[in-house]
Amino acid sequence: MLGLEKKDFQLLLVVAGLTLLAPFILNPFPESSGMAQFNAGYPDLMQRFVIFGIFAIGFNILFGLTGYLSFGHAAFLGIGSYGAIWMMKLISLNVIPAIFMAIIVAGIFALAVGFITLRRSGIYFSILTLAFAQMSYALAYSVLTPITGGETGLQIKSSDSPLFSNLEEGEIGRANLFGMDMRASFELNIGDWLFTFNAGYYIAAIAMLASFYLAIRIFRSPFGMMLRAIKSNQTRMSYTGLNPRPHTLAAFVISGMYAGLAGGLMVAMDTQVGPERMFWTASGEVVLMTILGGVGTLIGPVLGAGAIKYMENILSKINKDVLHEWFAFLPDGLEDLLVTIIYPFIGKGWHLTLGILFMLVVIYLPGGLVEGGQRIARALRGKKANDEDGPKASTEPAE
Amino acid sequence: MEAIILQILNGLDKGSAYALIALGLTLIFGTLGVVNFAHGALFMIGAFCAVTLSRILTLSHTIIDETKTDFLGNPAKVEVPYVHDIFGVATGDAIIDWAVPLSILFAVPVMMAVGYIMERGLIKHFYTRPHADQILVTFGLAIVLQEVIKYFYGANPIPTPAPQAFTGSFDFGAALGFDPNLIIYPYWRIIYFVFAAVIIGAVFAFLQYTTFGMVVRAGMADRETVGLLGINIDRRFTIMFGLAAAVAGLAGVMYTPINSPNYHMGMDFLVLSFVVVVVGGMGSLPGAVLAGFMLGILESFASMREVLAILPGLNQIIIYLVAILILLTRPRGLMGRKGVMED
Amino acid sequence: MSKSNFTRRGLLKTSAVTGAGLALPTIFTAQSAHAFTNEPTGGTVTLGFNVPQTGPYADEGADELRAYQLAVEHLNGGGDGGMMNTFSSKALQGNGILGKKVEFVTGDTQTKSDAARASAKSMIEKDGAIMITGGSSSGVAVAVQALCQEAGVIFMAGLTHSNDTTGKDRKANGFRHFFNSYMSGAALAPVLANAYGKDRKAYHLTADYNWGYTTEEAVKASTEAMGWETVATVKTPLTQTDFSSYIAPVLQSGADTLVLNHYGGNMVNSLTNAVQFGLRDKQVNGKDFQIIVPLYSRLMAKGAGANVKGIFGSANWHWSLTDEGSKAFVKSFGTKYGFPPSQAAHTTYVQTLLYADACERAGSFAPCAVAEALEDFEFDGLGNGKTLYRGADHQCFKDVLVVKGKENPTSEFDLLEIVEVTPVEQVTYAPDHPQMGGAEATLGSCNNGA
Amino acid sequence: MGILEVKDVGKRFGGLQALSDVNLSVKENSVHAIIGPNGAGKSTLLNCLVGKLIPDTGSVMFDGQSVLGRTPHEINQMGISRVFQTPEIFGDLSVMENMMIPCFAKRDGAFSLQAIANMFSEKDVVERAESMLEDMNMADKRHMHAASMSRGDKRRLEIGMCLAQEPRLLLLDEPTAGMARADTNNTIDLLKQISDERDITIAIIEHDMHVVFSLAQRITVLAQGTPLVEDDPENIKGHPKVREAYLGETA
Repeated sequence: MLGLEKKDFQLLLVVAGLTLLAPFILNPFPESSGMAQFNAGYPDLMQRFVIFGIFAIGFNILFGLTGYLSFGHAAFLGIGSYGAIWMMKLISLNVIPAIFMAIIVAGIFALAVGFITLRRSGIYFSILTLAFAQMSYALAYSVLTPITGGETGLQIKSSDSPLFSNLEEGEIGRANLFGMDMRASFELNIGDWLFTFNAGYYIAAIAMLASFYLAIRIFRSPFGMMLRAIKSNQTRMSYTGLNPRPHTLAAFVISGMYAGLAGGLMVAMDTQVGPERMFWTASGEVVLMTILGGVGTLIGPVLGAGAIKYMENILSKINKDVLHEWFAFLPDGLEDLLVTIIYPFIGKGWHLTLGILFMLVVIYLPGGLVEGGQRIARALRGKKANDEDGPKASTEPAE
Repeated sequence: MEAIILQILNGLDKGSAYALIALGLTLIFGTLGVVNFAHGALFMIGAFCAVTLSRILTLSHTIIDETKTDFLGNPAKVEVPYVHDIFGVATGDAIIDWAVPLSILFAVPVMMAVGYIMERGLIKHFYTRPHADQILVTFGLAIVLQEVIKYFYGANPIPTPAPQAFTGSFDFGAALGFDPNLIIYPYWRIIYFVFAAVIIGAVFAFLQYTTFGMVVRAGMADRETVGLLGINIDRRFTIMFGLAAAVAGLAGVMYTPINSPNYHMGMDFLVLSFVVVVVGGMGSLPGAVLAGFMLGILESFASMREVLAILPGLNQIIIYLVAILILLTRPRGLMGRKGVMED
Repeated sequence: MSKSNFTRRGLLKTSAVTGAGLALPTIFTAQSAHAFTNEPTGGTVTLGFNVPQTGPYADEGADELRAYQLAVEHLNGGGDGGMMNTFSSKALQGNGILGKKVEFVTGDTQTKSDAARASAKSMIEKDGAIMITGGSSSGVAVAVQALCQEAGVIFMAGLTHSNDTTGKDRKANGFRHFFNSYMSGAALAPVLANAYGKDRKAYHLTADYNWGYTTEEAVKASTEAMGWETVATVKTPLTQTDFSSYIAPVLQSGADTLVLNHYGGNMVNSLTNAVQFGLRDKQVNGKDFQIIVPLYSRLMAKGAGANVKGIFGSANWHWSLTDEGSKAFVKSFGTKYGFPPSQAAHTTYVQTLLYADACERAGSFAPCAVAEALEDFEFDGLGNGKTLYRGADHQCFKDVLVVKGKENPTSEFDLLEIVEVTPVEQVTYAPDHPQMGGAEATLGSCNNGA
Repeated sequence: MGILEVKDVGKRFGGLQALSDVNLSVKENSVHAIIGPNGAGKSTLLNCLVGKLIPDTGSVMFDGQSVLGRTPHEINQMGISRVFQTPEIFGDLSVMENMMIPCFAKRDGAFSLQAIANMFSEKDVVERAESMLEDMNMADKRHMHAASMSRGDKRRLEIGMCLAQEPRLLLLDEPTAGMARADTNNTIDLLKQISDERDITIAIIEHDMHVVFSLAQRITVLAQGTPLVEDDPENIKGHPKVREAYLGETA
């Protein structure tokens, strides 16, 4: 189906199902229960899940297949965002041209950066990409302020009147898709549950499904095979008459364009860009997402992105009062004790939980969350790992 | 001329901080083959050793002073450090004043212990794992360490001044025959530079002239062979990790009077020190030191307003720009060996 | 599991169809049931407190959060009422806002505009917050203010000092109580001229981003108007930690005054470095060398320790103020938490009260109605004397404090002393002042959202 | 005029003259062996032929075109394939994938955007790779993880990968080094079969005289970076200079 093998097609269907039904899946708890704090089915976070999913999928095409660890990928996301917002400010508030602009700008920048950085490999490549990203960040924050807005970034203002728009005087333009506002939502109230279906989310979700589909095609294609061959043995690659560098460069540019798409979608969903989107910690974040989920697997990066964004947005919002409410049914002493124990890990301590999670995953699940899932599935099936699984897992990227 | 001499001094000073951290990173990478993203955190913990010691020295009991009032109009509580009770006010104040230098004695065993626990408890299990795993697990550890420090000490920088005797600055200009006040340099920064030079020299001498060091150097070059010779290289590597942790920690202790320590100072230094290590060439100790000083000096020159007038924003990117240029002309950094972390 | 009324949806539930089965889908648009974004329909109203909880400004964020909690307590009739007793407007009854109990949600801005917007959006979309407030930097304030404008909720800025927030980036739904770079310059210049003379050569080190630019511009303009000469201005990267290479050449330039247009960690480090270099012991042009820090905060002073002694700067508010409002606030804050509040705490507390009061006076939570009630509102009793929330740019105009690092602090909170209270007239400017974005700057029209 | 002409090649590493005045002519469709004691410069010479090293002096012509200054993949695309001392294969890929890659390289060249577009039409490549695996008697191993095979199989796969490109010159660097006798004989048989059945020139660097004399039609002896003799195998066997070079080394 769609040029995919059965297993891959099933995976695509599962991902499509999860993505399209996300408003239900992410809001499992009734609104009035204390657990509602853990609901993630509101538009902004759902959008972030899929957007960072795209970013991580793209990063994985480079890192997972070729083994080249870019430590400056956030620069492409940021530059894509700047491209998109300028498109909206000047040309049209429609998100389609803005997103295309983001992909193109990021692609061109990736081509230039990749052309230079791919002369080196290993950690030397990582540091070169880091250097380019940090320079982009530092310049966007300071001397490029006229173009980037500096610290305060760029937003659409009432004084912006794009070429193709019919805004009234003083009206602040909004991102739309042929007139449909990205923030338009349809809310479904079932008993104590409330589900939000947001236009922007579904556009981003479709973009992610398309990206995911393309990623499967790349992974399974001879081109993907070439990239894995580069990771496996560059010497043999050269002595087989293949030039590794343009192959890697192509992967780098594709990966940069994925980042640009993510950046463009971020602007489409939320019309604002700031330079810290390009800071090295943002680049580090996508590395962490990919490794956390499972490098070289198809679904891993999406899971990793979801896990990190969930913690950042849900865990950080739990404060002491919320904890006290949760444990209010306990005797006072026990309640206070529990709150005291848990409090350092939530709210302002969410970084601590994140750090501990990384360590646990790397120590016990070197294959990331995907490996965790596989182990659970295997345990459920009651089957022991047979020998065949070992080499196969690394030959063919697992789902 | 004066401006240039001054910036060379600045560069040496900055460079010694970079070189010290890069040296520790390279020691760990070269001996253990581990990319330690938690190295910045060790630097930070070192700095907090100084904070902790000065907190210990200023441990106080409160007495109510009826003659004064606090901001709410209640009788004021006055904190009296125990050292005042024990040694008297003058000696007690002198001890508190000397908290930072005293912290060196305090930090060495603490850092060795931290290094030992880290190596035995965590790093040991990652020798054979891919570099990406090492980076992630040590990065996770760095986050955990800095959050723990933040939990106990807060996010705000904590002033940790040098002893009174070292405040003020030395007038190089007057000494060299220029007009006074043109080339001045703080005493503590001069001490920091000398300290860094001594540490760097000591590490090199240790590796060069002791049997232990020779074995470790051999292990750096070819771990398997040394293992085959029946030498317990692992135990030595543990000691090396402790040593590297101590170097990072001491660099942190001595840095506290220069900039008030805060919980994220390690992260701030981490990226820069990695750039330094890579520019120097992965695994090369002299390379790390050389690159540290070189980037320190270049950074200082790029911050001169005469330079910025021509190239605005150069100070923002100089280190990265130089790193790119060096890596493009010298594939493995200044003194890197072939095949180290190239795949 | 205990019941929580934290979310809007929880509130919605009360009006939702009871009984089993599928309720009819509802689409929220401006024309439907709700007149404006997150209109509270139950017995409570939710405010969103968006402060830095991680990153370098986490301590400042924690202090803001303390003040918010205190404000909520007072609004709901708890505690001693604090500034509600001294506030010139008596609309607040201590029974919540418009009879609805005040609840709040918190989020982490991380001092990054993306994260701050994500957190604010989650409060608006998930928790049904009707007002967002907080923040500890101008980048975040401008980003979140723009978001609130789009979403149709009110934004009550926390600590943001850049001119841009109510200058070129001003928004109809955003309000700032905190003072700004222009006011710092205008308040400082006469005091400096008085203390250090009119014949000074100043050397500026400026953080290389928007806030730094506006502060440098403001201080430069107002000191030059007093007769000072600006020898040089040098931009320093935000990520700089060691400022030695910027400070060392200062003496060579012939300058006798150093202005540090730095905030937070930058200021702590640059000031520490400058003092280390012994600049303050030097004599240049026959005058004692001086250092100036245009914007002070207590946490910065704490970070820089003894280095701040005798150094001039400006502040929005200080707990040692003796007006009735300030005293009442310091008393209730100090009683609850055991130490005096910072200026960030003060501004966030006041912003919450002002918002609640505006809702009461407007008789509505609708953002446009609240905005109208706040515009050109004159009040007193919240510290800083008589204050005007100017309608043209949504900036508060009030007295500004010129402060100095205290020589003999009695506690870790007693680091600054007030040198002069600069009257409001002296720091007032025209809404279309060139430093404020000129004639082009516009608030746009207010947005009720939904 | 041979297919490979090496003229006056010299190469110096610092103070060491690794090669000097090397002249060599490999006749088309022959099997030519290059032998010599350790350190004679055999591998250096090989590296000069495939573009890994650039000689300081002299010229290397392949089929009338100079190879000097070209990168390894360009030289490979001219028709020179190389088999390494330790088999260089794509260990993380399956055997079938290993075989497909040279087939792609043959079809689409070193790299082109067209090649990426072509990635959706792989049928002909798959067929070709399958038939190559048949030829190599490895069809049953096609789904195996290449790194998990025995050394002999790896060698066989590597040779198969080289042949899949239909090279005109196949360079082998000690192909039987470290192999058991049985594997060595298998390899000899395989190479014999290749040289008999295909239009191909084989140049082989070898230590093992058993291999050399089983295969070679012409032998060049290298010592201290210079060719001593070039002759037919039967003349080499008793050649005094050769004996001296080898005995000198062993003594």
